Amino acid sequence: MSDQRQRQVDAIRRHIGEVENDLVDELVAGRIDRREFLRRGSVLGLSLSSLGVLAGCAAPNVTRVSPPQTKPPKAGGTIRTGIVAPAAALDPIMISDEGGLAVLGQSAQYLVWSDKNLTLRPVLAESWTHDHTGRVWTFKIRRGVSFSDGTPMTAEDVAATFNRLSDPKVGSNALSNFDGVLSKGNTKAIDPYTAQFTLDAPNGNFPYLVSSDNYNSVVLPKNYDGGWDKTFIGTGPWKLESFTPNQGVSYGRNPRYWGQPTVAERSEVTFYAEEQAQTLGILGNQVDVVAHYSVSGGRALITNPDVRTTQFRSSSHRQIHMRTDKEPFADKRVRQAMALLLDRRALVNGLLATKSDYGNDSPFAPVFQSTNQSVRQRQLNVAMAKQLLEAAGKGAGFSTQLLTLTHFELPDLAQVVQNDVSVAGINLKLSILDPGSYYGSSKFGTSPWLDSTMGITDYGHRGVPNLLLTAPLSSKGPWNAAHFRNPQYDQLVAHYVAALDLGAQRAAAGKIQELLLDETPVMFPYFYYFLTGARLNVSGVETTAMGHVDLSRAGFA
Amino acid sequence: MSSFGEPIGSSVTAADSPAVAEPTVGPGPDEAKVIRREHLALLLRSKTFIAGALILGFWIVCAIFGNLIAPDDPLRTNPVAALQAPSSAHLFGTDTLGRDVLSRVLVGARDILIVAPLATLLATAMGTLLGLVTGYFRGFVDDSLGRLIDAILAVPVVIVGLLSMVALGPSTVTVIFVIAVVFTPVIARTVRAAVLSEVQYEYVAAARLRNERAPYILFGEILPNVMGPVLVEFTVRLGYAIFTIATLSFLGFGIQPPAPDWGLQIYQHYGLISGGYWWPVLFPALAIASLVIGVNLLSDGISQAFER
Amino acid sequence: MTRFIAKRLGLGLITLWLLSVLVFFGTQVLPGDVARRILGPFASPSAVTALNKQLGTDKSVFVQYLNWITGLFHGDLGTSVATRTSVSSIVFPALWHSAKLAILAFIIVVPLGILGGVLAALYEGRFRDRLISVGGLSATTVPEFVWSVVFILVFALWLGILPSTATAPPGSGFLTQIEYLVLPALCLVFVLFGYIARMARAGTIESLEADYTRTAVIKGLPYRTVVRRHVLRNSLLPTIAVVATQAGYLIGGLVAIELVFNYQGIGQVLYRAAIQKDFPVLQSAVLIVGVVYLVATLLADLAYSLLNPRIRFESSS
Amino acid sequence: MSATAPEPTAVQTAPALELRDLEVAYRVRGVWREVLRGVTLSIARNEAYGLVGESGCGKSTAAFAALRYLPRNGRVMSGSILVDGEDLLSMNESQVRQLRVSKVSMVYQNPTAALNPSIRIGDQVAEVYALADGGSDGSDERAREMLSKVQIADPASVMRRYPHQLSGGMNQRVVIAMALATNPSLLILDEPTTGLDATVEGEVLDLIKTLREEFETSLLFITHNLGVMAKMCERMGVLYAGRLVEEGPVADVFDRPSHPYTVGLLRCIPRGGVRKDKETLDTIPGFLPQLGADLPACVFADRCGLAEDICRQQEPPFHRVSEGHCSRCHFYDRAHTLPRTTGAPPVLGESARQEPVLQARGVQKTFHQEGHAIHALNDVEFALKEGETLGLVGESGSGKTTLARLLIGLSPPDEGSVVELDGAQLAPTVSKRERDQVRALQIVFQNPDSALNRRFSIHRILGRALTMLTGQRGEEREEHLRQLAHSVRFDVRLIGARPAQLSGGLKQRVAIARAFAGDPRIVVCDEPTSALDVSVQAAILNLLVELQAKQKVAYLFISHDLGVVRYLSDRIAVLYLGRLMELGPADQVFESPQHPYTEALASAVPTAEGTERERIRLVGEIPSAASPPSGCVFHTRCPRYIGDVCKTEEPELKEVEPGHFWRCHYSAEQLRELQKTPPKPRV
Repeated sequence: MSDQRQRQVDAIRRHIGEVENDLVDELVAGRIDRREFLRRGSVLGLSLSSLGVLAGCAAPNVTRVSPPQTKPPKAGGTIRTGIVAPAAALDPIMISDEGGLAVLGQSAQYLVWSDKNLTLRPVLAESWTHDHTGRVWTFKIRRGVSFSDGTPMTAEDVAATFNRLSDPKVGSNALSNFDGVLSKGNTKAIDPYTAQFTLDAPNGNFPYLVSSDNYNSVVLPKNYDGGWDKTFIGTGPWKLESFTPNQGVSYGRNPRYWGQPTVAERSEVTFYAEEQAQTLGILGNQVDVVAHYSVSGGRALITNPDVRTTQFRSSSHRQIHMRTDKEPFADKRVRQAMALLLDRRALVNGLLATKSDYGNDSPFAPVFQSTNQSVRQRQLNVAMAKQLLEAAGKGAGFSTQLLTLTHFELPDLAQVVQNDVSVAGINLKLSILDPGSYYGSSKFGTSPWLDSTMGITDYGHRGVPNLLLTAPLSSKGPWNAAHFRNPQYDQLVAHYVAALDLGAQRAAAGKIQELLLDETPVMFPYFYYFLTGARLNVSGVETTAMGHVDLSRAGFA
Repeated sequence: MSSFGEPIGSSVTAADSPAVAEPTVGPGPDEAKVIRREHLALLLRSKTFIAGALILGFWIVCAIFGNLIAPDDPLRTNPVAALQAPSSAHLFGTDTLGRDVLSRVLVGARDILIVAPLATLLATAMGTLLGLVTGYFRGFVDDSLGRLIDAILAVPVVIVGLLSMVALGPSTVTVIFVIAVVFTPVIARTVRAAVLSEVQYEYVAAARLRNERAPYILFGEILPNVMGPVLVEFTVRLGYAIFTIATLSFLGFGIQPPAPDWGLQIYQHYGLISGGYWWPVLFPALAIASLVIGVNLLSDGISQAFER
Repeated sequence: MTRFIAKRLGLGLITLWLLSVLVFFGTQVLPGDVARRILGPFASPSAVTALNKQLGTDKSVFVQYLNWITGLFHGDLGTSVATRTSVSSIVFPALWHSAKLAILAFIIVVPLGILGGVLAALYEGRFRDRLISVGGLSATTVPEFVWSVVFILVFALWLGILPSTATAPPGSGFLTQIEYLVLPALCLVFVLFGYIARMARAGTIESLEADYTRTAVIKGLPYRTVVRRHVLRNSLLPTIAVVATQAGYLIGGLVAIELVFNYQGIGQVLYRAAIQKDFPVLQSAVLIVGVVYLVATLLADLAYSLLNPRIRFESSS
Repeated sequence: MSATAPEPTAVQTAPALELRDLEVAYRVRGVWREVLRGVTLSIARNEAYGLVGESGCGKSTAAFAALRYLPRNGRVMSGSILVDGEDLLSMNESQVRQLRVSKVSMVYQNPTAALNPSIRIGDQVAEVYALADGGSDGSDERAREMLSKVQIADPASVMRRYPHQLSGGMNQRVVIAMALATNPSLLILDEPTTGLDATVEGEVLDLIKTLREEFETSLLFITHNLGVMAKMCERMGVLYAGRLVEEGPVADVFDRPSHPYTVGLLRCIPRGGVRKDKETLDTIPGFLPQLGADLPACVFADRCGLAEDICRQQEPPFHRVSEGHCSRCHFYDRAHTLPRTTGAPPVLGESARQEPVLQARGVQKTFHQEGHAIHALNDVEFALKEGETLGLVGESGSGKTTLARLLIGLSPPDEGSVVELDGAQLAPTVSKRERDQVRALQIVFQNPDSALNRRFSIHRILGRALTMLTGQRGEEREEHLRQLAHSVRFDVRLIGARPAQLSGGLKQRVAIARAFAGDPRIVVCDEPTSALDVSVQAAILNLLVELQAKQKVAYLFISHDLGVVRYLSDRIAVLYLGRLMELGPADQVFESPQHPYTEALASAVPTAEGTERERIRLVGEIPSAASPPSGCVFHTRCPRYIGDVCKTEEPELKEVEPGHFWRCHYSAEQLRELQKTPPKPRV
């Protein structure tokens, strides 16, 4: 590498902190590849320019990922997009479903955008830094941004937004994310263009919590008080034209938008109650884009020549929990046996038409960079399963109920599981409820989900494994359907969350993965890909694993 | 009142008035058998009846011996072999979980052929009871029950089904219950009409004139005379029951997986036809259609025979 | 006559009241917690209780019923807990959608059905009759979603001549809307034909066998005239009533079709409301469907008695 | 009467109707059953030809064949039908239509059903003209004329009305108007007055008579009522089992019946004021053969008292008895010697007890319809002694049946009405009455088909009645059941049969047996024979008399047939608009002086002798019970109308002779005087 380049590098390395320098060393040593370096760097708040320079010192053997070459779309036209109908009121604070956040994302924006590679891109925040402990995070807010109603956006609005979200009385849907991380009133506007977060505990991944991954965290005017679905107020590229509940929204360009104007003239978003109908919609040319489709509902699209499918990994998955405190799963050998009986290959290749990663019975999806790849993948092994059952005194098999809900491929998964375990004489009785009945009150004792002996639950994508490690598995986890109580595990998770540098995170991850493989309170059969369909003449659609669909750059060839 | 008025007089020449003439049968107890035999003969001569019986018969056989006939285990999933087009290996192809569609269609007859008749039977029983009571005791009972029936009828069948299924949780038992509840009023109406015309007959008055109690008059005297309409109604309702059950399954509130129910199969796969995967949808659809048509042919044949 | 109408109206109201009770307490037994349903399974309990209080879903059932009814009397159908919009803003557009579909279907099926029924009656017992009545009945009892699926397969995907959804793009003209509604309407035609034909057939046969028809024939009237003037006049009366009773089914009974065609009709509203435990929508929507049904039947009765001198005069004299 | 009509002269042109060896069969449950077995008859122009016979003999079939209008399951097997000499069977559809338009038309019973309920009368009549001369505009005008021809007072308004708004009689006039509209050469009348009230029947018959003279139409008149036949026709034919067994001038046939069946028929009907204590009615043994049954050479042989082997071997030829009078019987010359089947009348000993079994005082019944009250019964009172028969006569709406249902407790009387059994007030409804009261007071309904549960065997029907009324069980009950069956002459071997398998007579016997199951004191007979053929009717009447003699049971006998009532009753009560008009010993009621209404009623009845007295025309329709006339309810139609007194004050029910009451302002003497001469028609 040239001296001049080396000088730049040193110059930067002198200004950045310890953690950042470790990262650079790892890169130079080739312990992480360039992509991961960029991702981590973005989290730590290194500016993209300096990241670019530093990335230059990556070990030569690292292959560079080049973005797919598609010629830019022509301006103008109306882009028609199909999404799953929002399940509930369009209130940014309350939204909890994919349809809702997809709509939210059209006209409102986040401080930070977490793209499909989980790399953070500055949006309303220009840059961010943290103190050495990782407790205090400071964000520089972009200048010259105004809401669609004309009022300029400042750090005041940012502070108001996050204090609102972290206020238990408001009962926002983001509370579960901020729980134990950010408390009400700890977000301050230092000056009109600087916002500061003081966390309850150190958190290396905090920027994800103010990014699109924490989808409720769109920046709203400080005086916002409900009624969003009348105005669709926000700082985004699109401006509301008309909204018909249960039917759809149409947008025009936002004349006050601070960034590049949208490629397409207008955007029409159509809600589909049934994924089946959505599939028919794009095939019948009723829409140009389906923001997100599942293999179960959209299999037709995968093979259809008129539709281009773009896919990327996500941490969306299914959890098959087994009550660790109750027969027949009290004995961990039984749980292991169950996991060994799962034919994951068949699931991935058949049920998910290969659009999926293998799950290894822990929340550490391949997509997370902290995931410890060295842990061996659990494979189908009927013989061992039978031995384990024998040893656990269940050689003759047993029978219990498998509970799940009518949601995408879950009923199918349930049937496959039922079928897979039957070889060991295990008889699962299926009970398939509608979502409302399945989750019930979501409180222990009054929720089929949390009380069932065995059940399959759908978990959406998360940018970081943190929540997935605590809520469903830690002793006090509110979603701990497996009733898994393991102090050692809780400890490991605490370490992992606190760990700031990747090495430490990987180390902790490894231990957690091993422990979960041994205990197997929950089976993670697969982490499926995020699939987006668009008609051939459409390009520039960007989606995130969270379910956001950015149409600002979308247009027709 | 009017019906107790002056001689109707028509009976004088009833025997040879040109509306289809009936013989005045002379004495001879065995005549009853003769009539019954003639009815039967008529049934067996009616093509619709035969056709219906054959179709229904076929499905009944499938329902009973399905697992023996079926080339494959209708429940054995094999995701890797999902959605294979019809071939010599799988005549009707395979579904999303790689199960043999033919086998599922054959065995699928079972659930519906158990649930539908049971439900219809229950509905017919309750409906007949209701119809008898409302038709015989007019006044308050009739009015109030009538209103209630109206109220129920005012809500579309599917919605009532939907609500009850959500409320009671989907299960075969619930399906039976729901269908029964939904059909009872309809049947009650028909029976009530029949009863209204029966109570005009003086044998009812005659019964009261020997101090018979209402229950005996209802079930002992009137019921046997309205069995004809009831039977026809039953067969017709059976068709609608299949319809409704299938619809409920299609909405995901009927018979539950992994049961190879036809409506369920369509529900699980209809989104796929657009992708050219028509076989997991078409064959169950045809199955439903054929069964329904079979039942209708049958009921049509029966009502024909009894009208003659 | 007025007596008659008043009586029917009175009864209708009682029925409505019963319906409201049935619906309300029926929906109350639906499992699942409203706020939880809105906030999703992963929302924090505190949020849930807060929302329940805000929605009033924590009050006793009876209080809720009273609130609802009083609301109805003030023309307020309540607020959807799912979309937080007024129920009327959801239900009435949907109602209009369903109505459009229903009307189109009726326009096609009623003449067809009556024609078929009369033909069947004229050829009673012959092949044509069997074909029409059995074929019709079968078409009726083959579930509409089976038809929808088949029609989409054929017309939308194989032939590609008709859209696969029923919702026309916003602001599209009359004809376009029709074009989008053709397929679902066709399904309805299949479902209704047999039913109407059956009634028309029964009525026609009855009056074909009546003495007055004999009189007409013996007068020496040409057969066509006998049928047109003497038979149909009486035979089609019952059919009217039947057609009307189908309104209830058409408005709200079409869940399956509306789902397959992604049509925002009242049926789909009901379906979603049921799934989402959106009580206000569910209750009001069901009630409105009930009203539609009762009004339709009332109108039918009126039409019937207006066209039928026997009733017209007895009630007046 | 035959003097009034032109004598059938040698037919110069072709006869109006001619049937030659006509054979017609119905296909019932897949089998062809013969209805007409080679009928040959011809009706000359301007001739009135009557066809009598009992159920299933094929009367109506013959009629409809003459229009080539058979039911879907009927077919002409052989023979020919000629109308004005044209062969009907060889015509094509349009020719047949033309024929129906111009030459033949028909009137049948139940006129209200015969008119289209949803078309105005005017249009229905006009239609015919429109048809006759290709839809000319004058048809309305001509319809009005025609309606006035059938003596409809206000044709204009009637034309604007619908059938259900007119009375049966009125509708029948309309039907007749339509039938005669195009001046047909042949008018077929199939039981045109069955089901109409006596007075109305009389009017319609008169009308037909006058019109046919005016229009010079030939009549084919079908009836089961010999009286009507005698009144209306010149020539008659007797049908039995699809065969014409006797034919000839009405007078001849009635005087010298030359076929055993005809003889039997004539003996069956109570004539010349015979009474139950004088002689029993003769009956015809056996049953009417069922449709298409195999019959011996002489179809009547099986039931004939004169039958010998020859009757079964060779079919009797059509013997000529006298000019135009033929009989299909080997022994036509001694047909009248047919032995009687029934013996001397039973002895009806006067009952010792004088105090009445049943006592009714001030009986009222009010129905409420759509707000306004209808007084179906008004202050009715009578007493019934043990073993006596009270005949109850009156026209529709007079309240006969209401009274019956009220006595047996099927519908409760108004408050204050008194009905006593052996001096004990009876509860208003049967369910509240003692078992002994219930069993003491029973009824025989008009129509056994309706009165017997068609699903049950006779055994069950009677058995159940015994169990409920007498509380008997097991063998005791079986024994009693056999006696019961025997007492009504019901063959015990048929005990397992169901009603549908029995003939009307047998069914009525069962109904009677059921009424007698609990040894009743009083049996209400509501038109028990009006649904039956005359031969069967006779048997039933005899049975009733016999049972009365045996068991000292009292009858309340309701009938519209005055002949029957007179035969059976000791006393007679006449009802009009729910009021008792006259009540007295049978003979006195039938002889002058009688209440004007009774007078009119009696005069309206055609008798088989044909020797009827001048019929008294009653003007207008029976008023509706909803708004009865002021004063004497009969004043609007009374032929002996006095004046305002009748309008203003309602006469008391006064005793004019010992045991003879009536409700009229006239005294017995006045009426006796008046009734020497027929009243002059009121306008």
